[in-house]
Amino acid sequence: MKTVAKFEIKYLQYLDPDGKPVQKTLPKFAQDVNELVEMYKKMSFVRVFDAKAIALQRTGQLGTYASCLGHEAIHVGIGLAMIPEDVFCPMYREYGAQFERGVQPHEVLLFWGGDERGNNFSGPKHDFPWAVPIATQNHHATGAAFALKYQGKKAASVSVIGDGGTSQGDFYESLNCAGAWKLPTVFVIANNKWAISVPLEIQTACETLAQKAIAGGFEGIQVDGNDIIAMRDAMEKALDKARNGGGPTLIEALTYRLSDHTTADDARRYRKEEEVQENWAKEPLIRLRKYLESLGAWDDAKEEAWKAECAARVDEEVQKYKAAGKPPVESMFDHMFANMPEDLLKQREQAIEEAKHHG
Amino acid sequence: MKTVAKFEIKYLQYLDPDGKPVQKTLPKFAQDVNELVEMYKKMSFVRVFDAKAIALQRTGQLGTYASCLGHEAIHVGIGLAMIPEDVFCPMYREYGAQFERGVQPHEVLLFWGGDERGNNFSGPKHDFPWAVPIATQNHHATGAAFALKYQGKKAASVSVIGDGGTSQGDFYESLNCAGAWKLPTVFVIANNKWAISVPLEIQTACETLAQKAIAGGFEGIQVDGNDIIAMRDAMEKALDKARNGGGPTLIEALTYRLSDHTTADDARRYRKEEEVQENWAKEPLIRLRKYLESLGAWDDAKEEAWKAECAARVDEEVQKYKAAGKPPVESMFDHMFANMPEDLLKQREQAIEEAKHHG
Amino acid sequence: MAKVTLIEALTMAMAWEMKHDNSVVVLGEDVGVNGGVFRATAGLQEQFGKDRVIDTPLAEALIVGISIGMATQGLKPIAEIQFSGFIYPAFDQITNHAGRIRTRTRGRMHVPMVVRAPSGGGIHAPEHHSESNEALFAHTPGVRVVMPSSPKRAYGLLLASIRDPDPVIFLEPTRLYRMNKQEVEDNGEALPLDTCFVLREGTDVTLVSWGAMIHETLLAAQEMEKEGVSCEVIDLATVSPIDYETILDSVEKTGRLVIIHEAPKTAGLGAEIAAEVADQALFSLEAPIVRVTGYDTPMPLFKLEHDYMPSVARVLKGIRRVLED
Amino acid sequence: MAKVTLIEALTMAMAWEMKHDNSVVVLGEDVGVNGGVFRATAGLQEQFGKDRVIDTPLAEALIVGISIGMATQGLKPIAEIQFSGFIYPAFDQITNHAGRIRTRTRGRMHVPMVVRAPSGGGIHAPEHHSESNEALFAHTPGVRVVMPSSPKRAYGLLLASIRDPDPVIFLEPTRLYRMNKQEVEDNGEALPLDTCFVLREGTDVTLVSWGAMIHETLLAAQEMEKEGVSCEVIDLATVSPIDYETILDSVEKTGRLVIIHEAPKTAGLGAEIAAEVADQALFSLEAPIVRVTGYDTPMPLFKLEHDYMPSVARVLKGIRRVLED
Ligand SMILES: Cc1ncc(C[n+]2csc(CCOP(=O)(O)OP(=O)(O)O)c2C)c(N)n1
Ligand SMILES: Cc1ncc(C[n+]2csc(CCOP(=O)(O)OP(=O)(O)O)c2C)c(N)n1
Ligand SMILES: [Mg+2]
Ligand SMILES: [Mg+2]
Repeated sequence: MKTVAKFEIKYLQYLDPDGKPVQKTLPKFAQDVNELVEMYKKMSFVRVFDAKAIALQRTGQLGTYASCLGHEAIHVGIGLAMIPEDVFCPMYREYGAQFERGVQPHEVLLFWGGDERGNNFSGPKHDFPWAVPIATQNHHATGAAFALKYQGKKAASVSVIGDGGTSQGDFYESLNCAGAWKLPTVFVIANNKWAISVPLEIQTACETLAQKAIAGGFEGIQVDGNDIIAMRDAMEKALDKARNGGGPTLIEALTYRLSDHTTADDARRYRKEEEVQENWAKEPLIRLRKYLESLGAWDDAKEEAWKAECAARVDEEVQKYKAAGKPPVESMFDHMFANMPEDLLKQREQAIEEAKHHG
Repeated sequence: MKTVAKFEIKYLQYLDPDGKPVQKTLPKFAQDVNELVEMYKKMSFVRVFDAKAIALQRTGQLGTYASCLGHEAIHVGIGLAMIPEDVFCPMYREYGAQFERGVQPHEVLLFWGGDERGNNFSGPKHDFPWAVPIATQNHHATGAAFALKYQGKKAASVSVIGDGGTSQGDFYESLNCAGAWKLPTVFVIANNKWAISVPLEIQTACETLAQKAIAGGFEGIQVDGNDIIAMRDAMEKALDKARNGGGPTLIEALTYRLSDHTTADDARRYRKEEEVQENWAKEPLIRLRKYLESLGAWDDAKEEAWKAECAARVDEEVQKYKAAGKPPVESMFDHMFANMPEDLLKQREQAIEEAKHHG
Repeated sequence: MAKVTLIEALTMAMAWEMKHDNSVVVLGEDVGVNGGVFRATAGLQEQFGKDRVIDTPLAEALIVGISIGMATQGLKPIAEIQFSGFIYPAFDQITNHAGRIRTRTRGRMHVPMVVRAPSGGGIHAPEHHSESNEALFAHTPGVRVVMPSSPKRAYGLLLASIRDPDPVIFLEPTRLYRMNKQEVEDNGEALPLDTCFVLREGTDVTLVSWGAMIHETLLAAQEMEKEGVSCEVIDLATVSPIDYETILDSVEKTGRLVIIHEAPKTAGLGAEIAAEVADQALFSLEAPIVRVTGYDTPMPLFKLEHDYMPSVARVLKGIRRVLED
Repeated sequence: MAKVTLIEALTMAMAWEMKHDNSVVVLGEDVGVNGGVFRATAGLQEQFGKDRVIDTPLAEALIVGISIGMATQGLKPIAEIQFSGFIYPAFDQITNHAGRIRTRTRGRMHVPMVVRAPSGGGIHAPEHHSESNEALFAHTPGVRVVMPSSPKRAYGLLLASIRDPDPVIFLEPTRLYRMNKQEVEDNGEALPLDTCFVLREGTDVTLVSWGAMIHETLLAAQEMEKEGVSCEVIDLATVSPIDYETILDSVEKTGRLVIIHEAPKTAGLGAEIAAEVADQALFSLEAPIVRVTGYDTPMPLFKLEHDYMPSVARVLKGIRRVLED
């Protein structure tokens, strides 16, 4: 039989888990030690925030929370590669990317604290809030990319989805459309090997998730998602391509969910502790820290000082979160429609009345 | 960057458009001239039926009808490769496959004549009726394949979808699941280049549709869908693999929609007559006929005699269709539930009553 | 002024708005060269180009999902779903996103999108081509649902829907697409989305309907007039949120209410109207509230389609029932 | 006899039926080792193996679509949708196929499938985890919709649903999952799917509710009793098709009706019940029919969730309104 099409999937890594460069040259941004230090600090901040959020939940001060432990390189890498004019369409744990875009930590807490005001966040007004229904965000990113192209803006959209999310039809529909229309968009798969309790091998027979791009007719690559240099580099190249009319890219970022799925989950029920331990050896912070230490750019004292600074900043944010209190009951109605229907106004009055009584 | 996965898509053809073999040896079934004659006759019957159905519609004796003109090799090829224990999940124009499975032509007419009794057709009781909502049939085939495997049956399911249908998320979800579970199922894409007025290049950026299988983690091949030998051979191999635990296969069958989309459509509005003419040169009947003629197994006299036989048989079926009349009004209710709810029984009475008056 | 069909009025409205607002784009299956399977977008691609009248891949969740993406970024997409029976894959995007983004973000983002879909039976179409599913969207917070019943109202309501800053599900009665012509001035004037239309004033019975069933409802009202019964006919038009005031005022006047719709009875919109009246105007009622509706079965294939759909005879029977008591 | 929670009763029912019928399989996201995010399927995979308790890929249309495929070929799938707010991608398969295959094929094929989904709010869950969408399925011909409100009824109704030869959407009130324990005999006895349950007899007012709101409804009835008002409390249980007879009999007795549900008001199931009563029993009514429901907004994030859900106070207010007139 004759062959009519051929494909291959490439893999990108700059730093190995021990912090040793595996390529002759690093991307330009990574040749600047100060920049690498900044990148490390950003990841480190996210981790401090994450631990605090979990602590708040454990002490009844926050609702269910989705940790991003282990995903810091992917998220900060995305955030650093994007420009404000780009449109970000997250799933539900990409705080590292969002902080970079101006979202405030207390806004993240508000969201998980059961308060819509968290979705009215700082940063680009056009960025999407967290998308809980898996894979729906891909369509928003595809539509946003169309709008950017239509409006002649030199910008792109970025969506993030999990390994589990790649089983949803929406994901493929968007791949196919973005490919057909050559849209300025980047699809990131944060492949952390688990979808709640379902491991990757139950989710799919595919040897890579990057190869899903072949079904969209465009390029997919696999990246070490624990290597922030690789992640940022891949994102920058993909975004550059997108903003310059080169169409979409799919980036499969390999990582591991070091936390429970959310605080409502107990991963010990379904996965082995050894597997988690093995993956701690590959996590994103330690390798960059080792590399920085090898360059003499980081040490224990700096680490301690930075951690303290993070803790202080996170505490401030926690205070803001707590100070927000309960939103007014009428806010449930006030943003339903620009032009409020009569009957809804009546319901609003009723709800205010009720709240007075059992308030 | 290192390469982590490689794929290629193969193409299968035995007879070229001029009826010349392009491979040294033909599959075993195709070495039997009588069998090839039978195959030709079956395709020819489908074409006679199709023309009659269109004529019925044009004269107000049938509702909207989806022609299968040009698809005869795909459909008859599928039908011949399947065994009764297999489960067939068609879209809406696979009459050639269904006739092979025992569905009667007048049942097809009943369906398009606005009568559910057409779905209560002859042939395997477990075969699905026509699926109008695009791509939903893929899930049924995947579920049926699970059931067959669970029950330890040596059988497989087959679903057919169009080129347009490959844009629907359901299609990919089923590919992924069938791949992950290694299910005994064959996905056929009847790529006839058009989805109503939308040409393939608007539908996708993919150079082949067979490559969509890569997103499911299993084999996809491209077949000349106008070559019934290639089609049947590919189906037999895929079904054999499926029934023996080898998992799913995706077959992209290349053909061309020589008709309007349905009788409600006028393709002249959106596609060039030359394109249609070019594709008439590649259609499935003529090439097999030429090959048979080259073997001395077919000639004009046989053609004429067979056409007359087909016409007679189709006429009988048309009579049966016409004799069916209008179904009783209560049949609208009688199969809603095995255990009929009270209120629905009342509605049934009401409808019978109404029918009496305006009957 | 031209006499146009309902579907021509829709095309006119889209063309007007596209001409005056560059952010309006049309997308869907076969909306381009083909002009839509019903030809609602006929000529638009020629006039406004392929950038603005876009044939999408065949995927309804995608069509509505990307429309949301577009709408939040400054465009005003008009998405066509080929038949309302194929809108279900997009239901998730409509209910979980379109109807919620404004309130979810406390007003930071909003979704000025119209989802058009031909709806209802009576045209001898294949299965799934004759669905009446407005009640599903009416039960969905945050979206408006509009169903026009004449060329004029189609023109004005579609313009209003495109201009509305929130999502509108615009369900078009296929049966009326080409049934009648009406003079429609192509002046870009929208009709309000927060009111019913009283098509006929009357004193004895209130008839509430929408979409294609307005046809049978008006015929029944004419018929009853011959018997000396004066029917008030209200076209809901914006079927969600409902303008209850007009209905309640009418029922208070007539004391009798018949609701007519093509969709299945159970949990249809007729129930909503009856319930609100049974709460707000119970003591004005002089007779039971009667619903004349489709049955709780799928729309059958077309040999039985007319047995399914409420006929003038069934509407008359309903009216006679409320006059009995 | 063991005292069990509602969710334990569900697990018991599935285990019973799996033990006695090899064609029953359980599938969904995280239903295997993890036993479901609420642990409804806890222990089932251990007991019945990976062939029968199956973790699916993350895709709801797939889960329901393949269940239909399985059901037509001799299996009895019990599909779990992780939360009812994620059922929308499967809506197409439910309405266009599950509810139609029997009638479409004139009885040749049928779909003995149960789709289970946790439903309703009140557990401080994230967005989309607290939806009440039973009315959408009630408006869908050909499917049954069941919502249990006690461990006993959960056990008996789930068994009945699994055994029913037609598709059942089985919506489970998460708020009641672990609220109370009740003695439930694990005897494989099903409860009927064609009847409401009168939980409390009364003479002054009829209260109709279902699912988790039964809790507030019963509390309100107790409260009213202190004031000398006797409330009849009806649990709809099978919310579609509805057993109208029990409701009509009750309203004819009491003359007053309050319907309580958590879902949004407009086109909710409360409307259906009110409408049917306003047709069949209008002249028995001594007061307007009152609906006490969720508002026409999405369920807000949890800081406002209790402002959204009908409280005992709101139910009492509703009851007082029908007593006024
Ligand atoms: C449509 C839909 N179905 C189910 C869920 C429930 N759910 C939340 S997260 C999750 C697993 C997601 O896994 P993955 O995509 O790998 O992302 P991860 O959480 O691992 O980052 C599921 C099933 C949901 N949010 N949306
Ligand atoms: C979900 C859904 N959306 C839209 C339609 C309307 N429709 C019927 S056939 C068709 C085109 C199908 O094209 P393709 O899949 O290539 O199959 P073909 O008809 O060419 O064989 C469309 C859009 C439908 N039946 N189902
Ligand atoms: Mg994951
Ligand atoms: Mg096609």
